Amino acid sequence: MDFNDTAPEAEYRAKARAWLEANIGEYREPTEFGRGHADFVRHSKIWQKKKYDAGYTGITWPKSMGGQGLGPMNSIIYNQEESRFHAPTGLYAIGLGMCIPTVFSHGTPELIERYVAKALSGVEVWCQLFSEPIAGSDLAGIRTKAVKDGDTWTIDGQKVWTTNAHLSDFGIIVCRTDPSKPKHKGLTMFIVDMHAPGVEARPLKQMSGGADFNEVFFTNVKVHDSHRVGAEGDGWKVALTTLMNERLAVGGKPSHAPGYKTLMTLAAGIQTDNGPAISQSTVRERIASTYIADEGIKLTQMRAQSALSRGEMPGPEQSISKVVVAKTMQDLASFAMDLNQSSGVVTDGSNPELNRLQGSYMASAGLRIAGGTDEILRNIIAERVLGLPGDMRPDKDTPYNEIKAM
Amino acid sequence: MDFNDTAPEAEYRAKARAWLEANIGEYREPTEFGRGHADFVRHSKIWQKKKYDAGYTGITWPKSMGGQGLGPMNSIIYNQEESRFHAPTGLYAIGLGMCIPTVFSHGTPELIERYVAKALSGVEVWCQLFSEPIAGSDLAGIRTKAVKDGDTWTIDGQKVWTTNAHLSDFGIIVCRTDPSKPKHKGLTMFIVDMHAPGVEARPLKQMSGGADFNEVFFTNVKVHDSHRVGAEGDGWKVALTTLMNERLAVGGKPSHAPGYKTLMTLAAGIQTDNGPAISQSTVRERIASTYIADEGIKLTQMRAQSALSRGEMPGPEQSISKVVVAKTMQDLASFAMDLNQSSGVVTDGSNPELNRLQGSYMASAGLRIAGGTDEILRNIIAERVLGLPGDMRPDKDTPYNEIKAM
Amino acid sequence: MNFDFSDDAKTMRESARKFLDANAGPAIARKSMNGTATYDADLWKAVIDLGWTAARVPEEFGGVGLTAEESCVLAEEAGRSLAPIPLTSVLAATEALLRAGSKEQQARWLPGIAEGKVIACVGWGEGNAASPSTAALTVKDGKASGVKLPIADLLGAQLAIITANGPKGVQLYLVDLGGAGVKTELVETLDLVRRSGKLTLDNAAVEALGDPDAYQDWLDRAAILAAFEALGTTAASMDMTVAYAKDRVAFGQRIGRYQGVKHKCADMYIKLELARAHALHGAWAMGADAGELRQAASAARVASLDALSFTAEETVQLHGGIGFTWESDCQFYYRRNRQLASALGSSAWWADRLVRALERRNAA
Amino acid sequence: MNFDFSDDAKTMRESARKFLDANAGPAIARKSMNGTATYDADLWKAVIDLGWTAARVPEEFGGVGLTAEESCVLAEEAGRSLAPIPLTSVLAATEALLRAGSKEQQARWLPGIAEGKVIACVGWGEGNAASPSTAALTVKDGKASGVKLPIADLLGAQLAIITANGPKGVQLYLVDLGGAGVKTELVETLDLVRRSGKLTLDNAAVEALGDPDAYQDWLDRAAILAAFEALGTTAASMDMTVAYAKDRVAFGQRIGRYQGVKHKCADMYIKLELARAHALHGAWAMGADAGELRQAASAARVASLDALSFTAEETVQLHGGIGFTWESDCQFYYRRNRQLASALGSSAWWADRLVRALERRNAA
Repeated sequence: MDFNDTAPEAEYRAKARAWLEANIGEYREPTEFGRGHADFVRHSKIWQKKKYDAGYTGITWPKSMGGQGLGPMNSIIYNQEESRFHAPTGLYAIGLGMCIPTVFSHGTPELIERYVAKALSGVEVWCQLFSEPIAGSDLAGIRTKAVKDGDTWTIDGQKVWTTNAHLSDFGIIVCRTDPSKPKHKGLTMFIVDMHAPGVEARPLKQMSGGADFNEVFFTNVKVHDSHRVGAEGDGWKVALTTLMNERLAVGGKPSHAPGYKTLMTLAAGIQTDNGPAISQSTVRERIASTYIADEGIKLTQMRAQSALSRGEMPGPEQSISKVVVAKTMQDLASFAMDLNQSSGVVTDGSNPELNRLQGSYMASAGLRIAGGTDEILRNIIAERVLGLPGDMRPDKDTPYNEIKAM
Repeated sequence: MDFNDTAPEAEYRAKARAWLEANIGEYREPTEFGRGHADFVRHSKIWQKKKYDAGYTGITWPKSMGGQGLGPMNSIIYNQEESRFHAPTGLYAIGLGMCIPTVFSHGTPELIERYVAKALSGVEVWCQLFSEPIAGSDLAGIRTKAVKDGDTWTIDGQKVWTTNAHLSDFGIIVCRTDPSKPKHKGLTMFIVDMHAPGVEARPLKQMSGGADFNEVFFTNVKVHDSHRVGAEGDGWKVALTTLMNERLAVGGKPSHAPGYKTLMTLAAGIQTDNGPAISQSTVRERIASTYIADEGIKLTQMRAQSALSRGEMPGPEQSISKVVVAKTMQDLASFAMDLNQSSGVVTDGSNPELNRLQGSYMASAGLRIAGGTDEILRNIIAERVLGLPGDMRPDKDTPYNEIKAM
Repeated sequence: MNFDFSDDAKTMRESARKFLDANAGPAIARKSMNGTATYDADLWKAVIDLGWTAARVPEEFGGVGLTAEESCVLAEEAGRSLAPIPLTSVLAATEALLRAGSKEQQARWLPGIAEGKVIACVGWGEGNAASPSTAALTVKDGKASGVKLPIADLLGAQLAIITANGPKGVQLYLVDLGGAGVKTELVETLDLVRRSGKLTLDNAAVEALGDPDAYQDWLDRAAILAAFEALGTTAASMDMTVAYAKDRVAFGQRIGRYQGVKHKCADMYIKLELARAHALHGAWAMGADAGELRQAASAARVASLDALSFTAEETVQLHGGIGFTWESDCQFYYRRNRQLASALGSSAWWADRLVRALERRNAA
Repeated sequence: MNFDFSDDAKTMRESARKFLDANAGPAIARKSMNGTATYDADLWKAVIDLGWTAARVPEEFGGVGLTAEESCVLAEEAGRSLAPIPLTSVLAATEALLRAGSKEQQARWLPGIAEGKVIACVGWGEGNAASPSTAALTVKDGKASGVKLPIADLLGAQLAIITANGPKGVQLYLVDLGGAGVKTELVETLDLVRRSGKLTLDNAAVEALGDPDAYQDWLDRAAILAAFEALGTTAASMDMTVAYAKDRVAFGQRIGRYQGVKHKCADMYIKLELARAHALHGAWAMGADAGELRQAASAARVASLDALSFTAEETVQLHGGIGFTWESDCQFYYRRNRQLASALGSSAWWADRLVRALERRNAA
């Protein structure tokens, strides 16, 4: 048992590190531009092109798709090395992590030819248009419709929780094309031009104050049938490919989120009626439980990486990640605010450590929902890992347009 | 707002107390005989007859049934006063609390004439035969059948969790009389003679080591149709009367169960690496949370009693009682055993305070199940108090003999 | 036994609920979020006209002379409706003047409070992690310098009742906010509806209000009022969640059918009713000047914060994505939860106070 | 990176599981409940013949010389199967001799352990609330008087390794259970399968095993072995519950369809896998003599007890009434849970140890 690279891994790491050292430039230090800012887009495109030219994009993709044809450990190693710096990478996470793999798994050769390389080299930005106000956890309940007339589809409806919609050039969208079929059967996936007439992306303000997502409205938007991905009615099956990729991507603790060390620092500086906070057993137990959750998830990820390094499939234990991380963040933040007594609620910037925890308290409420709620994730663990039967699904076989909620 | 008796309540209390002081005799001190012991039955019968003669049984029952026709506060007051001593009363709790009220609500005048007074005066002991191995939470799923031939029913099947079955003279039993009807519809209630041929009660040993309950086997047991309670097929409706009475009876913390004071005493005598256990914030928070749970339930019961005292119906808040009490007992016991480090598991009798907690740890696992599991009780609170919809019941309208489990 | 509010208090509760249902609630709270006013002046005027600020003030000082029970139900309804008015601050301050004030001090301040001319607020935090047991701000020769932060409803108030370290120990002091050397400014907090302020004293005149014992006694009473406020907020948050669970459909079922949802709603109710029992115990102890006051107040505070934090967090959770949007009302409960948790000493501090009270009773 | 057991350890795990599935499990545990024997002699003989007691013993002392990883997987499988044999005691004692013993001490005891002629057990509790940091039993001039209680697997053992307060502080001592002044007797505990004993020393000869540092070092290793045992017990308890939830029907559905049931099963799995990650970290730290040993061991202990207690309690609960009967196997997990929780210091004590380790690392 060890935590060391194998010889080929070490070699790849050295190569990646050398390239990064030589090319990282101004991203050696934290950058000033925030997500969504125009500068962020410009910098992202430049950096992505640099990586593309050097062969550090699509590391695990087949060479026929413009990828490097390497294993998942190479990708992990490159990302580890890259994350030591502050390069702008988030713009492509959805497109290259979810959309384009769906296109090259289910798209026609023409679509692959047209879109994959441009996405990989960062010229075109992609988003994923699945969730709707009426269809969150129950994604197959979507209502946005696409109606065919000759070779042209017309899309009408609304999507929501779309990351980077306003910065994207294209999106993959799931629409209902046959409401007389049961809900999972009448769906079809398309590629939609986000600059087409009738597409409108509006930022969606979150309760935390930020606006990381969009609502996207589609009014009479035309899509040629050649931009269909997969067969008519196969949209759910195609979407599952995308979602499988999402489940792999979602999970770990957000980088820079406060953890047990934050609490140790904070508690060392606080006096209670019964002595320093750090000496209180309640505080010490909270430090311990936070360590166990956060470090446990890190170690669990290392178990998965070890399997990948051996060329095996990781076990299902990865599925516990998000549900542990999000609730731990919320509980830690709440506990830490309590420790600060009256000032726990003050957000005036005078206590940066506390302010990070307050931010974490707001963000964690969203993290417990995004990418599968705590409840949905527990269902997934119980059903897919432990093999328990699914919830009753009274609407499963009913035509979509005849479903009555029970 | 006050915690005082009204004038009539105070008068009744004084009368009851005077009678008890004059008659309590040897039960002033704790008694030696355990539940189920023959001595216990003999003592119980003598004490019940004494109460009956003095007018302290059936306090809230109509006078026409041999009761006193008084309000619930009179009953509560008498019980409060009686519980200051150690009189043997448990033998009649089920019969007079659940069975006989069902008989006088749904039985024929002949049945009432025959059974009620003998039960009230303690001559005959009753048990309640509802649960089956296959039908616990889902009580309407019972399988024990009763088949009619002329005026005689023949009962075959098995009941379980029957308190005092081996000490009882009669029982009320729910049987399936028409398996072609949906599960709630084909049931009928009977009075069964527990000494009849074919009735066999076997003690059911619990994991805690005790045997407070029985399994009861019915083999070709004959019951005359005159001993039917309610109409054929109305068994579920009749059983609900019984269960409503059960819900009122179940709930509070078992008397003499360890509570926050036990933990305070224990913690005062234990040293940890960081000083006396009682000084540790984790211990103090556990004392606080136990106080909040246990005293909160007591205060909630007082809210209900206050409503009764005003002649009003108590609110639904009583329904939280058992689910709070049972889990609090389990958690307190577990915490206290931990505090004792290595000796937490030792049951050799050298530490009576700890031994009570260990006993509570075993008993609480049963208390979380008996009379409605934590899960069923949460369903009841959510559905009946908060008005949320019920779980899906795919078998609700299916004939019993065609039900397939999903 | 009559362990319940008096008929008068129940009548007051019904009429307050009816008025606030019509005139407050999340929509009114949302209006206050973006305004520059520190409270809703129209609503506050209406509340004064209804006599709520006068309810607890004795008749000799121009009030109605009602009991602590009426203050408790008003606090609960203010919490339920998220009303952006300084009502609970005024109720707590009134209680301080009643418990700790001299006749002269009462005569000076209570008539103005009753009439609605004086808004009074309460401050003990000092912007660090001070506990309610301590105060860095020290009074010498009737003058004080230092900072109290955050103080809910400070902006717009005329009177602040603060804790400070005086010659006899930590106790309450009166600060006339119009006096010399007194500065008030708005301070940002997680709660965007109920605004808090920073009070800076620069050799400002302060006046002792009672003694350290009176402070402790008042603190218990203030905790009971705060517990009722938290109960009201919890109930509103739970009600909104239950209504949503009855309505929202996923996978062909109303989500309230799923035990994952319904058991959480049941837990909200369980925690709420436990807290309500202790708060009611506190209301009785306040009225009866009972020896159980300390333990009832501590238990009410801990239980009500437990109910509120669980309910506010799971309210967002059970609403799913929509609950995390700015437009959803969930955020009001999520943010207010932190405001109430920090306003009068943390749950942990009160749990310790509860055990101290139990220890004292055991020793007695 | 290869953060996983070696192929050898995995092979050992598979064969141990296969053997114990066939030869141990709840039915065998039940047989031991009512017997007078303190362990199942047939099963123990088979285990010795399979070489499990020799696995970790170096070749020079008649063993196979395998690594700590093999001890970890054996402990896990012993826990999973509830095997009524003193295997985990012997593994922990072996580790003590390896870490703290002189060559002479190793030569004296390890060959017998390898061959199965010596059963060794481990005791630190003293029948009061002593923590692993302290010991009332004091050694002077190589002699000790006092009591150690409870000691799992004491009856039938030839060697006990106990903690006692020596001239240098608390450390390990060897006690030859055949020696003069040594008395052993059975003591009742909640665990009816794994029997514990009371060791009474009356001016008995004891022999120092290493020093206080070696004791601390060993304690971490013993905690890691115990964590694997707890993981195994947890997994068995969870598996039984999941199987029941797939089978049992209520209200027309298999109960595993209800989120009230399935989410609890998911929580069992979550806690189990978190604990497994830390235990594996511990197994690595044991093998690598890594500086992270203390924190890995502490985290593994706390996480594994959290997983076990939750799972054991909810195993009874989700089985409903049947789970509370004597005939059900649920009680084995419920009772063993308390045995493992008490055997080597409480979860709270280890949480504190974890934070001390983190503080030391931060200071460094």
